[in-house]
Amino acid sequence: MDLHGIRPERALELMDAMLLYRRFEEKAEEAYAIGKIGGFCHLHIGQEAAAAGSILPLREDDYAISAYREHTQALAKGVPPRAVMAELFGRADGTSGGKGGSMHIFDAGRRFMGGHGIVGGQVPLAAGMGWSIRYRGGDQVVVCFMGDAAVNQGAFHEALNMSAVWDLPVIYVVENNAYGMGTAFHRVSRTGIDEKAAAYGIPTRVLNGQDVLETYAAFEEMAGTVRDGGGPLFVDLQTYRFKGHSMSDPVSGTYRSREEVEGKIESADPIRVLADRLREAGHLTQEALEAMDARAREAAQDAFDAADASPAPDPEALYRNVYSELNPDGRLFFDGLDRPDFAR
Amino acid sequence: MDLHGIRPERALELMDAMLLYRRFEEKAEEAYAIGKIGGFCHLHIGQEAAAAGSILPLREDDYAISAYREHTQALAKGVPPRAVMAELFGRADGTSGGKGGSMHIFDAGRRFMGGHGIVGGQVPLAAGMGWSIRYRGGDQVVVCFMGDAAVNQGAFHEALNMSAVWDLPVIYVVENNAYGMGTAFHRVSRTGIDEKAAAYGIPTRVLNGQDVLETYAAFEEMAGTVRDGGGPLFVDLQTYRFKGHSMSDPVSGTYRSREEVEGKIESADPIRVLADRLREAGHLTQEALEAMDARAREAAQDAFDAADASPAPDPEALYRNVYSELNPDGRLFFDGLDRPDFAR
Amino acid sequence: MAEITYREALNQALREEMARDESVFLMGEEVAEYDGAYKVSKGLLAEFGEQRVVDSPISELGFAGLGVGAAMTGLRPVIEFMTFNFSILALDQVINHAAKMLYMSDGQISCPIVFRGPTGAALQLSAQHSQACETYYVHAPGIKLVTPATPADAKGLLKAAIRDNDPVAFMEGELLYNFKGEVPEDDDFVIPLGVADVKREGEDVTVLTHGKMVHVALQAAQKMEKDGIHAEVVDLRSLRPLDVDTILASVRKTNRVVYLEEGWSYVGVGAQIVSLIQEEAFDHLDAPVLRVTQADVPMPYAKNLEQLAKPSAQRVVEACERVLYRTV
Amino acid sequence: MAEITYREALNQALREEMARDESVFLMGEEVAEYDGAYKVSKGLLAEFGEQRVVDSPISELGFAGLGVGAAMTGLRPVIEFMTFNFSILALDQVINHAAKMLYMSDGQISCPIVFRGPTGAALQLSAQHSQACETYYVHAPGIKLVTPATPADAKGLLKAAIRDNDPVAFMEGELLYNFKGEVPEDDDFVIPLGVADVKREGEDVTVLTHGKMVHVALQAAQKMEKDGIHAEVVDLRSLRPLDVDTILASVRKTNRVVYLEEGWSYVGVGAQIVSLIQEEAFDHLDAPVLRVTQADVPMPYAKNLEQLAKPSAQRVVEACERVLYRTV
Ligand SMILES: Cc1ncc(C[n+]2csc(CCOP(=O)(O)OP(=O)(O)O)c2C)c(N)n1
Ligand SMILES: Cc1ncc(C[n+]2csc(CCOP(=O)(O)OP(=O)(O)O)c2C)c(N)n1
Ligand SMILES: [Mg+2]
Ligand SMILES: [Mg+2]
Repeated sequence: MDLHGIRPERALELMDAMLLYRRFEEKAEEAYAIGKIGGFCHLHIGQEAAAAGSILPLREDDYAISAYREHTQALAKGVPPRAVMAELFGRADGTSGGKGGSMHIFDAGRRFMGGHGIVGGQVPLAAGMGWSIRYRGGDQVVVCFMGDAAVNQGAFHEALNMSAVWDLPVIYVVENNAYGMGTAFHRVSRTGIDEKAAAYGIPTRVLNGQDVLETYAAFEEMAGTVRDGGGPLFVDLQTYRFKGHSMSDPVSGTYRSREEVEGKIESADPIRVLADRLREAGHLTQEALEAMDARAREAAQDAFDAADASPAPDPEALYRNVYSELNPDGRLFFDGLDRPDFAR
Repeated sequence: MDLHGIRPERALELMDAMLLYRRFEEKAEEAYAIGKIGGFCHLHIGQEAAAAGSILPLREDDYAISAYREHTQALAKGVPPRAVMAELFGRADGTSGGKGGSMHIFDAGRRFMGGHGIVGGQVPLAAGMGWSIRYRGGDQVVVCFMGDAAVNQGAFHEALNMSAVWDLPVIYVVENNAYGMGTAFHRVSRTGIDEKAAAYGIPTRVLNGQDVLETYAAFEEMAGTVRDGGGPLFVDLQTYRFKGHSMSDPVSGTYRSREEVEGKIESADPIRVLADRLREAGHLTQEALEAMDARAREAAQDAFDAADASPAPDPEALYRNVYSELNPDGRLFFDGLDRPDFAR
Repeated sequence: MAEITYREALNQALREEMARDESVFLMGEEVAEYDGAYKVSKGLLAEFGEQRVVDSPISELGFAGLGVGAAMTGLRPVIEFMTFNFSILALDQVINHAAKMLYMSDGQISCPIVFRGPTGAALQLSAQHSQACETYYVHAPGIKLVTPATPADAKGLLKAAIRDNDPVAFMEGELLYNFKGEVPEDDDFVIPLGVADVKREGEDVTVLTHGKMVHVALQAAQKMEKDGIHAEVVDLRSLRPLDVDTILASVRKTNRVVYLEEGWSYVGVGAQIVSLIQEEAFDHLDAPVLRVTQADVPMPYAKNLEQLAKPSAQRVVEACERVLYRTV
Repeated sequence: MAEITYREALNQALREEMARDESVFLMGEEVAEYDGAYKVSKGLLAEFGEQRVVDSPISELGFAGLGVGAAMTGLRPVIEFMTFNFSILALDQVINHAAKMLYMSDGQISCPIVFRGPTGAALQLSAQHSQACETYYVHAPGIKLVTPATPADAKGLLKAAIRDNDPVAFMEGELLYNFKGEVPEDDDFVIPLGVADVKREGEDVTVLTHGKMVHVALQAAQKMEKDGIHAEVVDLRSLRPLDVDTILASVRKTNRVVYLEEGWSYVGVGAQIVSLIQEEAFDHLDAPVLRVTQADVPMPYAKNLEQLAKPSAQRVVEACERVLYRTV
């Protein structure tokens, strides 16, 4: 029984990862409902395979960067669930000490480079990270995630063109969940995502993003190609969003029917897809799966509890890290407000 | 002897037009050298066939819009040489009363919509003009000119995508002269201009822009297709700039050799190309050609004289047409300067 | 008069102007099938069809420019930015194209276009989604800027903006959409651009402000009332054209002024108004004009930090006390 | 000391900093093979190679963003905008990304990047090529803004900007590139950001200004000298950080102030400085602070109109006479 050449132990790790992402996001949903999380909160439920399959094949020193639907990608890059959840709560122990929130998860040490809220804005940034790698003669890879709607931003095109011209080591991944908010992609493009890199001569692959094994195997191979100097790659990673665009948006409505969503959840839940495969292959029993899931739920609950126990940021943090240093010679702040000494 | 199915009389009109453009631009060059024209001045010398072949097939109520290398395109759309030259001189009788200058020739009545200085900026504007036509159910066509370097601007991609999605009646024409200032196109793109509309599913044609007959025949046909609701088209119109990027830039240098330029002038001068064709076909004698050229020189000289005789703009024009009306209730200008009554 | 929300007022203005003038259309992200990210365009697709209520791709620069081109050829586009934060991507088309077209063509080509959407902060949307964009839109001549604070102003000013022959930036507020108020039912209820509105009369101190901060100013005025301070609240409503007469009249009356705005201080709108006041009413000022603005930091996500960063009625009161030399 | 042009001073600063620090590279349109549209990068390609001196496509938003991404990962990009007029296209990457990255990541990721090029008008370049862009770059916190007026300042400040750990907008002037002046040869000649320079001492009136207008201010001061008016000319040099002490010291000395700037008045830099002065030195002002700016119109092409639109020494003199109540 073929697992795309992936060892059963590794496949089980992928299952662990996806279960964690699912339970983590469900916790976030719960926390949002009771007001522990504010602002916009975009869940990745349904797209877990896209995160696990693309990031787990990477090296620690590879970079990942994304848009605002990035909680699970941060987890995949090794950011502790407690730190991510605390950031969603806006607490001192969050990845950005509570300053960034759901859309701006950063962990420089683990090379998770955010967490960006302007659609398409992260794409040129990723090209710049690829530029740094090439500039230093390194062999790291950058994986840049974006949604399908981002390909209609000029920044995407300018960045892909430069990446091709300069052979930058970046894998551009469109998490193609077929909708940008309430707009079906086919309503805002005459062609498919897979044609969007054609003008730059960047090799393109279409993958079933609900099949974590297919995705993992493909990214393992692509990371190798890019690492060996193959230049940029482009991926149409086909997936589906099971929840609303953000916590404040409906799951279905005029733009997609309840039937459509339920059908997808039936047929294309990445966790169920993998579970079935592993069961058929005899690598997973129902009991084992339940035990794994129990651990995932514990981890999510632990993240929730830790976040909830974390204090609000120190008011003094308000003026910290606007600038790297406070200028000795001139004034930097002009709001006329009293400031903690360090920021005078 | 085939003239791409174009009647000899029409072919001779194309010759008349190109001679006028050539002599007009040479006059501008002369005027710039003696300080009658200031600022940036981008000549179209060498690219005359691109203007004549693409615009003369159009109807009066079709629109043309361009970048800053647009003098001859304005002439092609019927703007009087005197008015264009006066604008280059910054005089009251110029198309914009001297306010626009070389980069901003406008003639709304003749539907020449500028004259724009931000590379790629005119492309979304053209889409909007196509939108207006479709909105009103008209059958006009918009021809939008840009340089090869403009395809690296995000605005180009965003506009082409929307044009395809909404079937806008626009012909996007890249005057591909192989260089953006001192940068050869192949240094800033891995693919050719002809691949730049692929991501939008817009039909693309590659034309020899030095052959006015080929260009004219193709645009006559394309305008018909677009008029009949065929949606947008894209053209890689291959041409060559015989002069420097602007009057302040060298004709050749590190970025292209003198030999290259001279070779092109030898082999691909659109006027010579057409003259040879007409002579072989027995439609043109040397005498006739010289007579036509003499008329073109006269027209250019006449434009120069008229422009030179035109007064500088009235100082009161400074505050005119910043806004359509002067607001009766509030203040619009904040410079604290004395203003003519109309602008108080 | 009927009491309706700010959202409904905008919706009425759009509906009435689209019914009145065939050349008006609405384009933006999610404005049609989704009824607008904030439901401002609710029902318009059903009423006017997809030719006139148009969902755009996420291409701010592109669809802003498309709108400008449509305006150059005689239509009256209303371009909705889901929020003005994203419109920074479109600024070249606004400033270098829309605002300059009439001048570069010396009057041949006008741009009757409205760019509208919410500006400024809502609740915990963090640094990239909480920006007040007035400064970016009002610095360059050739464009007008309107910032309604109430449902009536929203309706009357949007109708005026759509009928205006120049580009108009029309800045709303996410936190205002549910705000209710009395709005005249008259189909031709139009509020001319460039007329400020004294939202509250007072003689001791003038609080000048615009947009959603008007409500913060009114809260502050109420607080002060308890201490016997009678604050006048002047809502500029439109920042360009600017109702200088009303501003100066209030300054001459109270001789003490505070400018309250939502955004950053450095070259904020308040800086311009202060500069104008001290130039034109220097001898009428008994104290420096103080400004209450956002803290000079990108907007933080955490609730407590966001509250510290935003202007508050309390800070307005303190500023007023300072210009009244009442502080101990 | 050697007398060199402003262009050469910038070139030296780039060369020295690139030699000093491997992580510094220069990217922009025409900077390499063409030696820069204004020849600022002359010879750098030959010296440092195409990895560190890079011709970009005409993709302002893209290469500005690429620079930010490179800075986020430890390099020190110098991004040249052929002129800042075109950088409006890149503003989202500057304001929403570069300026906010350190804050959104709470100090994890800094952006040591310089955005440089000419700002403001040259000669007859018309509306889209003559814009002074200070306001767009200085409104948002998280970025610094420097505007050198002389070769020495250009060199010392560019070296400081490149060594700075925050994003710095560095605005030059086409009309300054050929301007000559004395420049220290010292390899470590660095002028700290946030230190203004009194370019001329005087006690009667203060002309505050920045960038190329410094020279207009000095001409005006000379003219006034003839009438016995001793004007002080203070060059702010950097607008953020801002040397408030030097500004206030001069105000306290002369009690009369004019702000001169190249760009538009509405929320121009001058508005902010005026607001600050009247707030912090109210009792030291004997007259309102007046401003001399570009006429409030898009820049016209015609020579006579352009001259009317630009600030002139004569207008500075008139403004000074008004604050001195010398006008008849
Ligand atoms: C430039 C910009 N425009 C608009 C928005 C508002 N917005 C946030 S997410 C979104 C839809 C993006 O869809 P997609 O790229 O497919 O990502 P998905 O949400 O499906 O993961 C929009 C319009 C934004 N954040 N940035
Ligand atoms: C957005 C923008 N960036 C840079 C410039 C400066 N510039 C003017 S023309 C030009 C080269 C354009 O080349 P191309 O598009 O091929 O047109 P061509 O000059 O060859 O006709 C550049 C870089 C500009 N005007 N606008
Ligand atoms: Mg999507
Ligand atoms: Mg070219």
